[in-house]
Amino acid sequence: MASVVLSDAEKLYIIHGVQEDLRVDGRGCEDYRCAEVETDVVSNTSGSARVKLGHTDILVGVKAEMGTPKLEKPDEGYLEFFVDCSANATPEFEGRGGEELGTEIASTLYRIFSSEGSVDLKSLCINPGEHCWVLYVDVLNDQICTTAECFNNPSHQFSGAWQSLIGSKVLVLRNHTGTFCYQLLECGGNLFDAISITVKAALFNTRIPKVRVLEDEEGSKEIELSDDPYDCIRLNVEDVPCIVTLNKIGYRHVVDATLQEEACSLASLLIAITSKGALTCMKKIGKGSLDPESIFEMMETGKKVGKSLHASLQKVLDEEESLGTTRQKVGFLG
Amino acid sequence: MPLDHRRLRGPDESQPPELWAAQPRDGGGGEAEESGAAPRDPCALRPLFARAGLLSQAEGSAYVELSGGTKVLCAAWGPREAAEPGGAVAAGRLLCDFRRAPFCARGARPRPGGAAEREAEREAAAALREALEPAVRLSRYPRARLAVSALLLQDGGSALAAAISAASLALADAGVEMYDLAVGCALCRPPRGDGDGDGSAAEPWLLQPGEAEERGSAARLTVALLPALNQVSAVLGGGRGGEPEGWGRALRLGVEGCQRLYPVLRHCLLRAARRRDGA
Amino acid sequence: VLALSERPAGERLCSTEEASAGSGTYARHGSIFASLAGCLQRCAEGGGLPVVSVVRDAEAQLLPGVGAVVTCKVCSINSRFAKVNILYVGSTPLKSTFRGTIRREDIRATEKDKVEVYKSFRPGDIVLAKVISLGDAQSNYLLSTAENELGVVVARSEAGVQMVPISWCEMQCPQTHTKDFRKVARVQPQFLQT
Amino acid sequence: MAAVAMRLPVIRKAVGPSGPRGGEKHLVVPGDTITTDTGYMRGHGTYVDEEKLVASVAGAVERVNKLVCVTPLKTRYNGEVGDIVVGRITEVQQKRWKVETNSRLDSVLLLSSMNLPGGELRRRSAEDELAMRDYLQEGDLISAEVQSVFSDGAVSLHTRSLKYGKLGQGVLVQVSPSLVKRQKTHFHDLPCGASVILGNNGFIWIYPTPEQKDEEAGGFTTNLEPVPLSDREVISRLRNCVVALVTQKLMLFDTSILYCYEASLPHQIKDILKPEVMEEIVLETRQKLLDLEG
Amino acid sequence: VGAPRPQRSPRREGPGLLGPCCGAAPLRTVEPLEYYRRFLKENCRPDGRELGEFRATTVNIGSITTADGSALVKLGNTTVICGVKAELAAPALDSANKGYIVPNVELPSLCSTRFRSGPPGEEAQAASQFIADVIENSQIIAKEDLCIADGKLAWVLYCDIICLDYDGNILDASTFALLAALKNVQLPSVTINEETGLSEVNLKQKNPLVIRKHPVATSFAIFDDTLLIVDPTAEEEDLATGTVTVVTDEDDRLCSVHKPGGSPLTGAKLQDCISRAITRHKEVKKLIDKVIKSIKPK
Repeated sequence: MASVVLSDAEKLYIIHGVQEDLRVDGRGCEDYRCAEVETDVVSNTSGSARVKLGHTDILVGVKAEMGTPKLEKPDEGYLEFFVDCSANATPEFEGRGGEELGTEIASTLYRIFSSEGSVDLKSLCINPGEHCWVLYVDVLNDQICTTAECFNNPSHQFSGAWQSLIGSKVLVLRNHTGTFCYQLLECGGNLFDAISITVKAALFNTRIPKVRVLEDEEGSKEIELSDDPYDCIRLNVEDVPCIVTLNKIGYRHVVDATLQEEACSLASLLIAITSKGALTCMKKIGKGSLDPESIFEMMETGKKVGKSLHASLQKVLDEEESLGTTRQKVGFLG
Repeated sequence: MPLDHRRLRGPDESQPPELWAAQPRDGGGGEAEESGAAPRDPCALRPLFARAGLLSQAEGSAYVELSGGTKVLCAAWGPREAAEPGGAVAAGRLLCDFRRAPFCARGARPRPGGAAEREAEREAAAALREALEPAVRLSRYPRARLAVSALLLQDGGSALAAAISAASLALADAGVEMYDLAVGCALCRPPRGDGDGDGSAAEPWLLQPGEAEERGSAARLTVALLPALNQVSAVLGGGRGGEPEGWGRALRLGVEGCQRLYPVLRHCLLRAARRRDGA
Repeated sequence: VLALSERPAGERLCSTEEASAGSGTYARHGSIFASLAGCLQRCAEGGGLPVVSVVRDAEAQLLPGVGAVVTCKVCSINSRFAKVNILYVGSTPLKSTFRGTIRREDIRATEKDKVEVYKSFRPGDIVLAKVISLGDAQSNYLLSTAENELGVVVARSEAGVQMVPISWCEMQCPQTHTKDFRKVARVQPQFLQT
Repeated sequence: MAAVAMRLPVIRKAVGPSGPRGGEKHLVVPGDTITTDTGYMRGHGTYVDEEKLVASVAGAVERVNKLVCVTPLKTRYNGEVGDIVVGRITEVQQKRWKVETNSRLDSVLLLSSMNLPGGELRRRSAEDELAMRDYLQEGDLISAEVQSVFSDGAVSLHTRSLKYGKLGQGVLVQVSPSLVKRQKTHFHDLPCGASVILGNNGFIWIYPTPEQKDEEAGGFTTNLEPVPLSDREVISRLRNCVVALVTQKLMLFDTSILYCYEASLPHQIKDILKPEVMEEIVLETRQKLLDLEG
Repeated sequence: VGAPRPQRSPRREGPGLLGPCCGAAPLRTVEPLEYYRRFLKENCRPDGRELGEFRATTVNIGSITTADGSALVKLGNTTVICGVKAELAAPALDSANKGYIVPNVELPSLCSTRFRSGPPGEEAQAASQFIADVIENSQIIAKEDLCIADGKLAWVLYCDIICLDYDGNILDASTFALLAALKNVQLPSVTINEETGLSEVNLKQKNPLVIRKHPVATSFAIFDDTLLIVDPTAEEEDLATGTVTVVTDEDDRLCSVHKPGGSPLTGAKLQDCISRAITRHKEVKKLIDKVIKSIKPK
């Protein structure tokens, strides 16, 4: 996990603050930072979203491609996750550490979003055993991506979909140099929650073209794509969960921890909660242990916070949709 | 897929005979009937057999077997010089490795070294480290690394939980200073026949499910407990959504299960210590 | 010293008011717990609280700590330091070696600026040394031989014969009678065996 | 009560980096020709190409007599002798500590450049060398002064004054060094009830005002008593004000921080970070500063 | 189940010159080769064995129920497990009437500190190749027996041999484990449905494999270019100047001689190895027959 090194006194200050329900940035233990959500930010994807949570900045793109269903589940489509924790976001991501974190997040996402009853995988099936939609979900952790060198760094690998996007960023940079003159060297924290919110928003935004299966006399099947680009199916994201990470700090726990707070937490509990308050996944992370009673408390908080998280997210998504094309896009450089 | 030159490869494709079984549906159904015929006590623990100190090359070792077939062997190595001096000086590092024998599961033999297999092993190794780290006094081993290797010989259900118990026994057997043993216990929630699980109070969680129960479950949970300190060192679970209260009950049941398993592990360690002293 | 029954790691032994935590134990929430599986010992000294500790007879796992006397083998030397492999901590063999460094200024207690590494150690020598620091991110264990009892205990001449110390800074080959410089340890009587 | 606020992003214009007497800056990007007049001397951030002086970094052109430099708009910290910095120990080495000060290269603090516990001035012994981690260890924060700058730009620090030394409880905010205004003193006990150290390197340290002056700095025993809630509120508010100011690119100095603090008082601490609130209070601050200029 | 040899209780102490040579470090860690030579001079080994003595050998069959056949072999401390999984595949084009046997030896990090986790290292690859050669040369199973329908369907026997405790001589232990596991294999009967052309498997009806030959490996370590010691431990293998492995079958025929480099061996010495291997074969065969018999009755 990306982390910062703090002095003992700084940690103590944070821990005492949590005890008094006043965190360093003035929040209470159960407050989220102000989040900004925008969808449809990358044009060449089936769906995309960008979420800024404090300084944690996540961009998710979903691409629907046709594939063959998995052997054990012939009547379902599936999701694939790719997480790029670029070294630009935090130096900790450099080298193998980033790769490891990337696969860890990807496997957690897989566990959460592919679990039964999250996304209706059956709706992704085109014809059983032969064709289905595969949703490739690319997660790009895009903190602090405003320096020219980071785009030109050949060692930095972006997955294919982002390549064009990077080019446009460099252009923007060239034209409005003045707008990027400062950089707040502060890192975000709470990667899991932010990613899950973005994934949900991107799935909400995803539009899959409608297809028809045509069968001729010999029984061979042909797939016909609808000509109308607006003729598409959308996913029902009602049961798609969001992750709420509860960091145990001192004797209490906080939600949406900053990187500094994460450094003070020995153990945290990651909970996936649906909008109805059902828990679909939980996992302890960190070097420390938790006493059973505090886990119960954390689950309660997680449910409560998770529900309002879903409510706020849905509100923003609906608001954005109602504004339609009248709203000016900010995009990923705003 | 890149060719693996380091292993002898058979034909490109092969299928387990179960796939071609005369009445595949029937075979599966018969099994379900078997487990369904005698509804088991959900709180029953499968007998656990544990033995520590049986390997010669490892500094500490343990073997845990759950009746029903799960067999895990673990080896532990005490402090060694950390490979890279640049790492944290203040505390030691715990390295975990988890391997699944190619013949450990029913059905198709996974290709060793295949991407899916590597991913599964990596995830299990990470879970093992999460569960053990709080139990080990790493601050006592500055500049050093401790290593644990687990090998799953046969997966009869609750494998990760058994591996956690075995690994903590192996560490204790190696003389590594620990705050407590980490005891693992698994649970699963069978799918409900009528209507989907809405998390009502009656929802039964089964302690230490067998392989068949695990395969058909709607949700699974693995808990690890440090019994003397009453601290939970690992919670890992997922599946079909349920009320947090339901999961809370499962957690309570799992913690209780760990506590019930603790005396067995404790006894096993003492026996090993006595054997060692006697030798 | 009173040996009681064996205890596994994690078992609560007593409260911190009754005793203080010794080796193989730790204190938490006012209680003392075992951190090793082994024999419980309670040792009362003077008027203070008795010390409880858990002792493992069989091959206890040791790490070289600051102040420990270690036996090591010299791997390489240069003008600034000698690199060694630590083989023993006290009289306990290590399961795997740890790397250590004896810097030039830590070879001897007096006339530090006149010390020359190659007149003190040669690769292959067996050296008794004391751990002075666990080192930092770049270096490993820092060792010192700046005591009379510390230094080379076994060295071979070019003829491959074990040499005999003839002074605190010289050793002689019994076969060829050539003399070689070493920082020789004053070997305690109990080790005097040939 | 759990509070989750989500919103759509809105394009916002920065209130503006132009300080009280800012005036229009001559901004260039790499490759821009600054001048074709050969009478100028080539300074930092420029190069000569076919008798033209060309910018090699994006930033503002500065002229000192004949010397032309481009000060990068976004930069790491370039140390100058006498600067006050706040830094974090990243490594304990033999006879020195490595310190992260947001420079391009790690800064160093030599064992000989610091006051030993108790402010003793004596020769450093071998014991001191082995006990270095007891004085300062990885992660510790210090305030220090730049003693010298090496030819490669690396900075050597010293803490040989009771003002400097290990920092205790408080909050660090990291900002761009170009937003910290150079002043006579960078240590301020603000009247609102907390103190700040405005490091020239952009590390801003906000901490409770110590009761006894000389004990806090330079000492090695840090006060680990819980900071009272009232002090915490002030510190958190100050922190958010600093974040608001730098987000809107206003220069940081005691008065700007204080004005911003006053402007923020009608809002709850956590609300300061909301974009519209930030904008509002920073505008107010700027107005006050302009009024002050008169 | 097994037939351990009577363990020689109190460990024989070495020749009386093993006092501490320096400070606290005894000879064994500082000068291990010298330490061994002093034993070998007295015609014995530090673990109390004579030079030609094997370690206690035990075998346990069928303990892994998820495999179609399995065996656990212990040779002193050295422990090896072999699990056989049978799957169905189309035969290779150039040998339409043959099935496959795919042996793989794994030396996981669990069995010794000398191995890292990750893909098989050199030693594991060499051991896999050795086992593959033994299978090929000894004709332990006729691959034709594994064919179900010519050119259409055949059995693949994946034989995964995993070392659990590495204390030398894994080739002997692996060969033995493979043989014992193959003897334990029960394959379901497969028929090809004439009408549909599809294969049908009857999991209820199972048949054992036909084991044509019983190859047994016997390994020797060569000390100081001349001295042969049998069934070396890991420490002995490290100090030895070479090793040689001889594989024979029940007809006293030589299946394989494996001598990976090291010091040269005279013809007479090799002959000596072969005759000792033949003797060893009889012991091992007796043990395996006894074990098979003991589990048959049920």
